[in-house]
Amino acid sequence: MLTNTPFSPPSASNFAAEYDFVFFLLLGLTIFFSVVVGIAVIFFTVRYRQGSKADRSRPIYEDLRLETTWSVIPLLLGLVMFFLGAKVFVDMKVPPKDAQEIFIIGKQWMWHVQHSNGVRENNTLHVPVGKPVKLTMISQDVIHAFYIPAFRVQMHVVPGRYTSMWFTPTKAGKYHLFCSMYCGTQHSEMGGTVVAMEPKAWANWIANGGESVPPMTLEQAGQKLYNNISCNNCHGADDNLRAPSLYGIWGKQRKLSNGTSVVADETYIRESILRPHNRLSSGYGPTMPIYEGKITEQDIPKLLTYIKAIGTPGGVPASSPTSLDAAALNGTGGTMTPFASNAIQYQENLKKRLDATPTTRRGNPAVNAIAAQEEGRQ
Amino acid sequence: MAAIADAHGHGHDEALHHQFEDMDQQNEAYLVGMWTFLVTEVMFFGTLFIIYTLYRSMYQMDWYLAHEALNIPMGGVNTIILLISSFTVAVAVRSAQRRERNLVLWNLGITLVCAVGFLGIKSVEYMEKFQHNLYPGPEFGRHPEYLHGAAPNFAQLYYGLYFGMTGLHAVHVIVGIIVIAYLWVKWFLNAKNVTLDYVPTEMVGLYWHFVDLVWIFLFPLMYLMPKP
Amino acid sequence: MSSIPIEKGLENSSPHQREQANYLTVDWSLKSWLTTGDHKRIGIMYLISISFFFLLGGISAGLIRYELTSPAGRVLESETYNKIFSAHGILMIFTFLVVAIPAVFGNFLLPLMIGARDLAFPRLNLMSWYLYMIGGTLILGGMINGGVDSGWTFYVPYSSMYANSNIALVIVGIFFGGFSSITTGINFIVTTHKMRAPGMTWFRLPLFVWAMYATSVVIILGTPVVAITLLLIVFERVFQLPIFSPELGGDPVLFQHLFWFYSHPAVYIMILPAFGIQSELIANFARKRIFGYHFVAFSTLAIAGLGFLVWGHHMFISSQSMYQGIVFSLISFLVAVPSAVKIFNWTATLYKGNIRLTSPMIYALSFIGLFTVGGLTGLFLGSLGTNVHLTNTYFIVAHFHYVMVGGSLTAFLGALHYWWPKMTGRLYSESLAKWNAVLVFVGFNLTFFPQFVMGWMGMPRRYHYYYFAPEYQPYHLMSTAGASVLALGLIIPGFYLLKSLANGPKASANPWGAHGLEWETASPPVTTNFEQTPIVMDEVYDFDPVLEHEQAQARKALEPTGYEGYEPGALAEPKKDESDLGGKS
Amino acid sequence: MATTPLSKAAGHGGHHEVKFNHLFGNLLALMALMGITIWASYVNFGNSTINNLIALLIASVKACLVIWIFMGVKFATPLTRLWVAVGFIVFILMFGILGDYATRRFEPTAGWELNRPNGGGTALPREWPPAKRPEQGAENFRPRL
Repeated sequence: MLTNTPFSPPSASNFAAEYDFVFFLLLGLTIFFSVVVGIAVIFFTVRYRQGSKADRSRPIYEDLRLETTWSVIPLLLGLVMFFLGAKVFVDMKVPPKDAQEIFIIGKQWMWHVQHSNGVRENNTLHVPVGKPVKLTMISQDVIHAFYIPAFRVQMHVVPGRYTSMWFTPTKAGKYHLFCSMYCGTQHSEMGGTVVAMEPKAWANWIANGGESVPPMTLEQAGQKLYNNISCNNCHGADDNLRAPSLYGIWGKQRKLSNGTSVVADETYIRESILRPHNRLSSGYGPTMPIYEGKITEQDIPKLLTYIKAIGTPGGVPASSPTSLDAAALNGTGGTMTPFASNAIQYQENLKKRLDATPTTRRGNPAVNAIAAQEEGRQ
Repeated sequence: MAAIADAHGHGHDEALHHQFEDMDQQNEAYLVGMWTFLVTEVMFFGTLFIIYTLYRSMYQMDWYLAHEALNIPMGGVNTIILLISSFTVAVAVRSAQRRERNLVLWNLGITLVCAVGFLGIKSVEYMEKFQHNLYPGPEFGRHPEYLHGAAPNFAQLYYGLYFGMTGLHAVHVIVGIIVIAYLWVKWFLNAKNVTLDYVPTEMVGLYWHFVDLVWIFLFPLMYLMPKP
Repeated sequence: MSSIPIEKGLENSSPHQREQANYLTVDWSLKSWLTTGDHKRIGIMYLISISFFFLLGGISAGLIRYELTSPAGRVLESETYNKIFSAHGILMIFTFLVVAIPAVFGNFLLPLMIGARDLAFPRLNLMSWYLYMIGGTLILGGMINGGVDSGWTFYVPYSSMYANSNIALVIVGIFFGGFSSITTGINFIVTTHKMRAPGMTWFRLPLFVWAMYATSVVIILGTPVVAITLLLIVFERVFQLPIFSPELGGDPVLFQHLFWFYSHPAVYIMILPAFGIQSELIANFARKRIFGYHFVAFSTLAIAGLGFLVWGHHMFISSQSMYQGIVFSLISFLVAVPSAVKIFNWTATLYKGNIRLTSPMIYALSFIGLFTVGGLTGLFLGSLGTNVHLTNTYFIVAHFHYVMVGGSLTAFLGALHYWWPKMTGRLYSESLAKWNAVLVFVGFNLTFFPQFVMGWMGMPRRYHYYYFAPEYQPYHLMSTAGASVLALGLIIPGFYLLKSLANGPKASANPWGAHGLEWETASPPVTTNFEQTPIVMDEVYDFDPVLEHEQAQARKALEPTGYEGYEPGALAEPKKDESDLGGKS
Repeated sequence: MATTPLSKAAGHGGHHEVKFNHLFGNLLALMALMGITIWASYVNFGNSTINNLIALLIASVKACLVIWIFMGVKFATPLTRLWVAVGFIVFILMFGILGDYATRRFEPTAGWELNRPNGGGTALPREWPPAKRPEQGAENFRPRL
């Protein structure tokens, strides 16, 4: 199709063809109507210019049939276009079950990526061709938007809530990654590259830790962190007096102490780690320590992955094919470095590596004060 | 729009502005104008009510607990005060139509007293909240006992809206006091543009009724939450 | 249109006395201007002030275009660039587009068109100008003192918690500007309802009045929402009163809902008046009653009403619920229909007309073309799937510039040229104006068409640098080249219009031979608009193309040289007794 | 002149004088309704939604009384009534914003079908292919909805 013209962005995902069809259909409509209206205007202007000898007898001023015609035809065309567009949109909104989950954390002004096997990267995203990828995204400060033109996908990355999008890359190559929602001074430089790799190459890449050596898979790191920050002291295999068990809760409806209920999704669990007292599980008191300010946004995906693993009945084991780590794809098994000696060391290392471009919340004393106040409350 | 030419010829229409043909047209123009202004006010407060509805549906329990710190008797007394003042304004408008100057002065006077009384009680309430560190900001929740067990974050959201909505309402009350006082002075001085024409009084009345209207919703929503 | 002759009672006066009677020359002192209640003077004051803000907005646009010619920027820091593009958006939207046509032409023409002596509340009208000036001054003050770098959309939490610029002051300025809009809206609504001359029924109203009415409804219903929403940001920045803060459980997306609840209708505040002007220009220069008057009038109201139901189509990818997105997309396609109806009706009006290609008409015709493209590309963004890729890119920038600049600004220029003789009593050089109109059209397309391609290729908006994606540079270069042409086209009218004030020929009451009450009074009008309240006896746009064609042929034989573009014989003041020839039986 | 009641002087019935008893009766009604609101807020109806509805209903009735009698809409022209209505209608329209929040929880999410409380059905009926893996690199292998 027209997608290979120099005026088009590369088409490199499963959405590109579906999307481009709607786009070019709309483009055709646009050109058609513009040309029809343009020609009519020029033709009438020339023919009925003042002083021309054209016949002006019996002019029409109202014509219900004509009005109805040109109301109904655009309406019908519009409905067709609406339907086609909505279909693409719904496709984009419904990720397949076996999608490889990757966590994206946006902050002023960089993207941080966490793969399920623990590989982290900044401002680049390596994805395998032919494999659905689901991005679970959150922002640590302001609203960003994750935009890959070649994949025709774009989604806001909102603070305080996980948003998601998915795609299946179809063509290997390097593509632009942009932050498309204005986010502050260096907005235009918040971006990087999406590298779509052949599955073999990708498996190699991720097994060798990408550009950094992965200490452990995301789930293992989550388990370690879970124990290190003492979640396991209270949240055991069964509900106890102090805390509800986290086994089997993922995606379940949870009764809250205030009578309402909520689905235990990423957003809720994140909220319960950071500010547990806001939404207490039914039957439990506000005894859990507040972790806001104590663990970083980058740590939360680890805990989430772990809680998801233990929270899904039948359990998705950490190295199962669905979580698609290196071992599953190239059949050799990834190399893991020894676990970090202790949690403090681990967190410090993490901080050093990840906060290469630290974000300061400038300007607003309120926010700093709220943070300080939260600390003071401990 | 019956009269076409010679609109200024009517002897009795000293209060008629040059752009209108007759008093009838002028009066309705002013009333419709006032109502369109009140429409903007409805949307203005309406936005806050939308925000309130959303957050309250999200954080019912915490808001219920947070609202327990409010002083219901004071809110109730304020409601009574506003209802009475609304009544006196309505009577003042009626008296203005009948050109009973003394009655207008008395009723507007009572309204003024009520309005100032409302603000007085409101400021006592505010003082109490400030002493209990219940105003949004870094100091919020310094005294957790006044949160009645509500999650501090959501309670802060509640008090953000509480101060936002009642504060904006109070600003409207202050504007009302200024306008009513101005009108009172005009009546006191027997100024022709109010004594010959009841519409200025009626417009002030409409404004004051609207202030009352907002409070009619604010009071149950802010003070009288049921336990979820 | 038959009405009581206007200059009755003045026919024996000397030309000098007659000149004194008009609204411009009735008093020369500055105080008389600053305390005037005259809607025409307030319109002129608005014209001067919005021109100033437009100039500032235009300069910032020029800076943006110059900066983007290089992938690594030319002269600005990123922070400055962000402040410049925010300034461009805020100035152009809040101090120019929302205000321009209603406050200048609505103010000036609405009472004239319906045969009223003034707007219903002249002092409120003056207050609205002062509110506008206070607002504009605060906005400028904020931009000079610290700047504002959040874009005109002020998305939280960036604007409320992270931005380190003077957002609070600018928002307070916008708040004042909003109240200026509201007072104008109230005034127009009441005037349209209550001040129509006898015989001026609803369906004899010129379509511009319909458009102003619909606009006013949108203004008074929408503006308070954005006013309070933006004010909440100020509260958060100044008093730490949190409403949208995600830390406290607030939802930043709620801000977007409330913001677009106004800001989508605000698009109609900007474009509906342009529709009104468009109808006037097309009808009067095709010299034919507008095709489907009722349809055009009702589609205006339909757009205003439906405009309140589509705010969510700005938020398809902002993590709004998918179902809500689908509903909004559907309604967005519905709202496209009344706009399409208007386009077709204007085109159909040309059929069997008696078209004079004057400068306002060239603007009107280019409006049809540009708005068609602007409206149709809106479908790309209203369609859910295509929106995902195109939103937040230059495609959307191009789309709304086609609607706002190609629509509103073109209509504004057309209106300025059309009613300039009425407002000032002077004629400008029509041939220069014609060429300039063509220049604007060419420059505009050159500027914004490449941006469609660029957006389709994925260039995000509000980017300062694109050194990592240099493939976009050719389009930026084209766009900047076009922008300089467009800038030229916007500067030239300033010169010839001002020159006409100094030494342009004096205009007669009806230099275009147009139809409508405003052309029945002197140019410039007297202070009370009409010596006596007119009685409207005939329909609006009551032209007869066939008869006019014959008349024109006959006149051509009599006086072959008219002042180009203007109705021959209706040109200059001295031929007073002949000035009725222009167009009416 | 100044002694004539304005209504007679204008001679057109552009406004209507409200009876004093009318106003006073209205005040009493408002007071009574306020009392009921406070009382009702302390009664346990078993579900707080009922309390909320009662409170809002009473507030709406009170608002209508104020608008109808105190603000004189009872005697106003149709034009005025139109504008009274418009504001409240558009205000109610604004509640459409809440539709977003009401439907958000039904967003389709991958992999939770089995754990959903409603027995595995997601918001949208979906069928997933058997575990057969499609050819790598094939476009659009995902089944249509």
